[in-house]
Amino acid sequence: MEIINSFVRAFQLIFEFDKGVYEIILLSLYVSLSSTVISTIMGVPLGIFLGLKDFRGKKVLIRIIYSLMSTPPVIVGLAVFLVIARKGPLGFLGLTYTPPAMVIAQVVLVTPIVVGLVFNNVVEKGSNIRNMAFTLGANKLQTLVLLLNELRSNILVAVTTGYGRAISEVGAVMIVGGNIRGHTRVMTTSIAMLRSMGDYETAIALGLVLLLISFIINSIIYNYQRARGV
Amino acid sequence: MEIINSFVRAFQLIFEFDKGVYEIILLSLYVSLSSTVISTIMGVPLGIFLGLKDFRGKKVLIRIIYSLMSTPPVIVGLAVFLVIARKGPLGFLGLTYTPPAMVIAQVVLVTPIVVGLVFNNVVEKGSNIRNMAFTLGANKLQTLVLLLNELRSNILVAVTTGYGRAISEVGAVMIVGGNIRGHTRVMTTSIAMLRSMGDYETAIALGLVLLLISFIINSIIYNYQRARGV
Amino acid sequence: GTGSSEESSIILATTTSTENSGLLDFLLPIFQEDTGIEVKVIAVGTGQAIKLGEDGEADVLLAHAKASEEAFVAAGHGVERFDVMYNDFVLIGPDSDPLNVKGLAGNDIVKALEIIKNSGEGAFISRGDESGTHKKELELWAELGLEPEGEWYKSVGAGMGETILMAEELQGYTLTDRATYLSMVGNLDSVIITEGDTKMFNQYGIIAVNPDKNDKINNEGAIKFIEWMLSEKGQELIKEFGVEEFGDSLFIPNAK
Amino acid sequence: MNLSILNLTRIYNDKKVLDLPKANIKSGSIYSIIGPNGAGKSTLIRILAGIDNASSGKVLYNDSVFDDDVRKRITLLFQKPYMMNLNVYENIAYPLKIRGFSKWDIGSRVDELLGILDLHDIKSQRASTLSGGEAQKVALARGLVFRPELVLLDEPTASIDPVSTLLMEKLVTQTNKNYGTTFVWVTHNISQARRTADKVIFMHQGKVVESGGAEMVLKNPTNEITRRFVGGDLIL
Amino acid sequence: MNLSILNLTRIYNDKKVLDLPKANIKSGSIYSIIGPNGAGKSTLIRILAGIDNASSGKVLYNDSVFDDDVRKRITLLFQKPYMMNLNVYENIAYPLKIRGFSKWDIGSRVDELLGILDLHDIKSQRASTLSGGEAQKVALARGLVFRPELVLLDEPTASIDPVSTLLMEKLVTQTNKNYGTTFVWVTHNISQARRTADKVIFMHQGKVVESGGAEMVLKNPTNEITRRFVGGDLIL
Ligand SMILES: Nc1ncnc2c1ncn2[C@@H]1O[C@H](COP(=O)(O)OP(=O)(O)OP(=O)(O)O)[C@@H](O)[C@H]1O
Ligand SMILES: Nc1ncnc2c1ncn2[C@@H]1O[C@H](COP(=O)(O)OP(=O)(O)OP(=O)(O)O)[C@@H](O)[C@H]1O
Ligand SMILES: [Mg+2]
Ligand SMILES: [Mg+2]
Repeated sequence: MEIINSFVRAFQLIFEFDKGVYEIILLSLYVSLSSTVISTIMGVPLGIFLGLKDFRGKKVLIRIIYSLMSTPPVIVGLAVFLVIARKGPLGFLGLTYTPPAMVIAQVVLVTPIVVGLVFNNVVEKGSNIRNMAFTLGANKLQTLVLLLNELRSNILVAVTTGYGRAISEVGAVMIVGGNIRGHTRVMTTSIAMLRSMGDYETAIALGLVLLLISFIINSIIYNYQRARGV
Repeated sequence: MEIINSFVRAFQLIFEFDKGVYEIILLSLYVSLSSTVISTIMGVPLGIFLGLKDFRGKKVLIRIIYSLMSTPPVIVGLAVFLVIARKGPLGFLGLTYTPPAMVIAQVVLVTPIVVGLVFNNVVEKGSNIRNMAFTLGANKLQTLVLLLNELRSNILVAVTTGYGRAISEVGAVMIVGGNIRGHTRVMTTSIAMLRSMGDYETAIALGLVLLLISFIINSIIYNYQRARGV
Repeated sequence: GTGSSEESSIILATTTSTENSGLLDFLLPIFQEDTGIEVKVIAVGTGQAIKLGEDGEADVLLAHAKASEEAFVAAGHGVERFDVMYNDFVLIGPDSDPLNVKGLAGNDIVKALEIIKNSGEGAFISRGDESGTHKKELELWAELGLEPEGEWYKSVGAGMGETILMAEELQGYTLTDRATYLSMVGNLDSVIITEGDTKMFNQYGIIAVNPDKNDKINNEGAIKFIEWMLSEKGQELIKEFGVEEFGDSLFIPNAK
Repeated sequence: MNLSILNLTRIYNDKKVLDLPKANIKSGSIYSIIGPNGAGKSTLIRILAGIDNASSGKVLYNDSVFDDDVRKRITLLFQKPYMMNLNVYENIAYPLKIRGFSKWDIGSRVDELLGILDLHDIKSQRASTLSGGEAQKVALARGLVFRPELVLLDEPTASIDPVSTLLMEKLVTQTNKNYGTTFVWVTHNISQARRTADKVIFMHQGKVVESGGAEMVLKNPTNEITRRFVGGDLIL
Repeated sequence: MNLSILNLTRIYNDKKVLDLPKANIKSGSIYSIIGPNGAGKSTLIRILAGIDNASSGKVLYNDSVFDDDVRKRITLLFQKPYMMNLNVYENIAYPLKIRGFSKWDIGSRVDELLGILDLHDIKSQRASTLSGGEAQKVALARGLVFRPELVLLDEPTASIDPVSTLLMEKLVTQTNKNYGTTFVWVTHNISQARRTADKVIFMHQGKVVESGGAEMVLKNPTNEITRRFVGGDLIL
């Protein structure tokens, strides 16, 4: 029953055009998509590099990255907080309780996931592609572009997984963002707050809105991907 | 500095043999490993099945699974709570605020991750393996065993990613477990609680212990895997 | 009724202040020794604590939002509400007190809030989560006859501890119960700016959840717990708590 | 095993890559399927093996439709064989293992094949590190070890050196003689067809353009396209 | 492009799969490398192409060590070619595209090769769906389209039908004649070596056991093993 009410409430929330809710949804998307994009830009090349190059200490590095995939968001939030806090080394930037801080924290959280998953796919299929590019005369950049193209369905899964982590986590954004109404309140922090206020219905409704958005984003990405013939 | 202190504190925590901390660590491991094992048992065959079979509505199902990878733990916790609550449909089982409830919530959270990642690998490499098994006369079960064996490094990454989610999430276990000291308090809920009390040092120390454990578990798994020659 | 396996334990839904301050850690082992009943503590926001009571997910509530608690009993969710103890709210802020609130307002909390509001550069951090503390804060603004809104007023929707930490980081002011503040004081630079106003009285009540809600509720245990808390021994222990560490009681027992 | 093929087609996008109104495979014979690249040879034998679906039509195996029982008596050697992440010995032993053979039986059968195909030196090597030709030899051994009634071969000697090619051909003809195994063998090597086949099927653009006794098709092709293929200067 | 090979070895685990004290490849010639499966042929040409590392020794390319400049003038056709997830035309055009050729130049060069290899019908087909032989043809076109000075071929006609095999051989000999391209061609097809090669290198167990003019090695092999390979009854 509570669940059914929540569905009804979810649609109300969407069609109600409640400005507050829309702001929250938009900020959520802004923060998670920004951090996913940044993590992708940093993590995909790193994953490819690790997948193709051999060097001393690589094995340990890989295990560290896999371990970082299990870092609790609260810890990431805390670590980032201590760095950007008023008394921290980057305190002069005044980043605490701002959306950029939330993006930074999520980047720290999501990048290991992207690196770890991309790495694994590159180990398997990357060397064939790299060797082909190598023998056809491609330079480093061209090889990278080719790898991105050929592995795009794998990269997409890695990025989707990372995005899933970003949009759904609450621990990190809560600490560095502070859930300030009208400033840094996002869907997950709202959900946590509503929950702690005992308003399960609206909490679940917001959760459903979030899932709906994820579904739409996934559908867009996979349609685009299929249109390119994968 | 705070970070350095935390490292010191982390080692103290480990060697201090504080019974309370050990209980918390053990319960964390018990809950996350149980839920990962259950998610693996359910999710791996499902991912393999989805990767090999074609049926109507499969595409939508896949997108739903990818979307479920982005479900906020708080929502999963809440949904599970409403089902197992005293007045919920499974209330008679008396599961609220018990470790089994935490396992259930994490299974709901982790299974889509395992299914989604396994699915993707099976789509790519599964049909070659399946075809070979098919032509050599393997039955369904033997084919499944073979797929598990041949794809074990991919499955391992999927399971590691799922485990990473389980051990690090706080939203779901907090709601269904309640962070009851001596009963359902785990590392992440302790960390969240310590953090909200401003005790950053112990919070980070516990976080480091958690990462160390993840690192050890990863190393064991990957050594085992390498011993089998992958 | 109660299942035999549940007889030895009850679920207490309470606000974070009672758990984080260490009061329950102090009391509950003694209670268990006396009665054999184990108390499982779910420390959540006041809103959720009351919701857990309404849904029959907890056996007994210990909260500090008198109006909501009375409404809870009036609606039949609880049996009866008893006063247990009180502490008080304090306004905390940066050590430097840049707005000189302390100097200008003395112990007048309403005046203090007015100064913060009018300064144009101060920051007030509100819990914004409909907790007991938040409701108290709204009462005080209502007395000033104004709606707190604007850049200076940050509604953070968080627990007490987190709100204090944010005030500390933002060099702002916030209203907190004394127990939570004292339990965190070692990790803080913020100091008490305003205290002692009679308006800042913070009453805790205890209520047994209506056992008719479902057959899992351990009403017997809940009643034993309430009786114990209200007993001379319970009240004495509450008074004792904190004296050693902070030099003064954190909670003042006042059962009738 | 007798096969009868009826109205079999396979369509990709809008391209009909296979179109066989009627064809038969007679038990106990060795068939060579030859024809240009893209003629539909692999497509045909993949459908016969049950790992690809026809767009229409049907195939009967000893008058029965494809089922699990039929499947276990057939095997297919792929153009690009998949090697399990095990060593060579274990790869070859696999079909026997899943059929519950004893360790001793497995050992003797596998050793026999290792000997015939000259694979003893690499029997403990991880199969994924094999050279191209080595992998094809292992795949042949793995396919024959459980003595299927029908063996479908997709260019099994494409990367095999001449000496080993003869070994493999001998293994196939011997197996055919000893156990009455039916072989359907896709090859681009006309001399190989000559050496091994009882019957030859020539395919072109999805159709069978000529078929019959090996002597007849290879020596006196009636069809123009076949002639171009098997004509003197093309016996490579 | 002249190659000089000095003390080249490759060791896997404890097995020396390649061991060449000294060898030379002369610019403008076509070399056939023949020898049994596992002889180290693929290993050798992968090292020459720079995609595998020797365990010891070195190779000089026109007296220079392998560097980016050398690399861009060499290509290698793999035993199992990788096809990009693009169509056939785009696969062949790729090496020109990354070299910044104009659309028009790309079009004319690619079309020419599509014509020579009879690939026009499938030029818009996604390369991952090609038949085994079609993929090898496309890989050859892709390797030659940018006119490298040295082309290393690893059994490029293994899955090719006889008619197309002749087309490909002709393309190689023509390219050699027109542009002076050096070819090092691994094959198991002795007649193919006879038809195309200026020089033949015979490998066995990682070593060169015989090499020299094609006529000489193939007609009058001095070595016993070579004789077994190229002897009359083995011209398959
Ligand atoms: N998925 C696909 N989509 C489109 N066309 C396909 C697909 N798969 C195969 N084809 C086409 O079907 C035709 C027949 O392919 P098949 O693999 O059966 O040829 P083949 O006779 O085995 O050729 P080869 O001798 O080169 O192995 C080829 O032209 C191929 O390009
Ligand atoms: N990673 C590896 N580990 C162990 N042995 C290997 C590895 N890679 C190759 N080899 C071995 O090295 C030897 C030479 O392999 P190579 O691929 O060069 O042979 P080849 O002459 O090309 O054979 P083919 O004609 O079958 O293609 C083979 O015996 C092979 O099994
Ligand atoms: Mg084929
Ligand atoms: Mg080779």
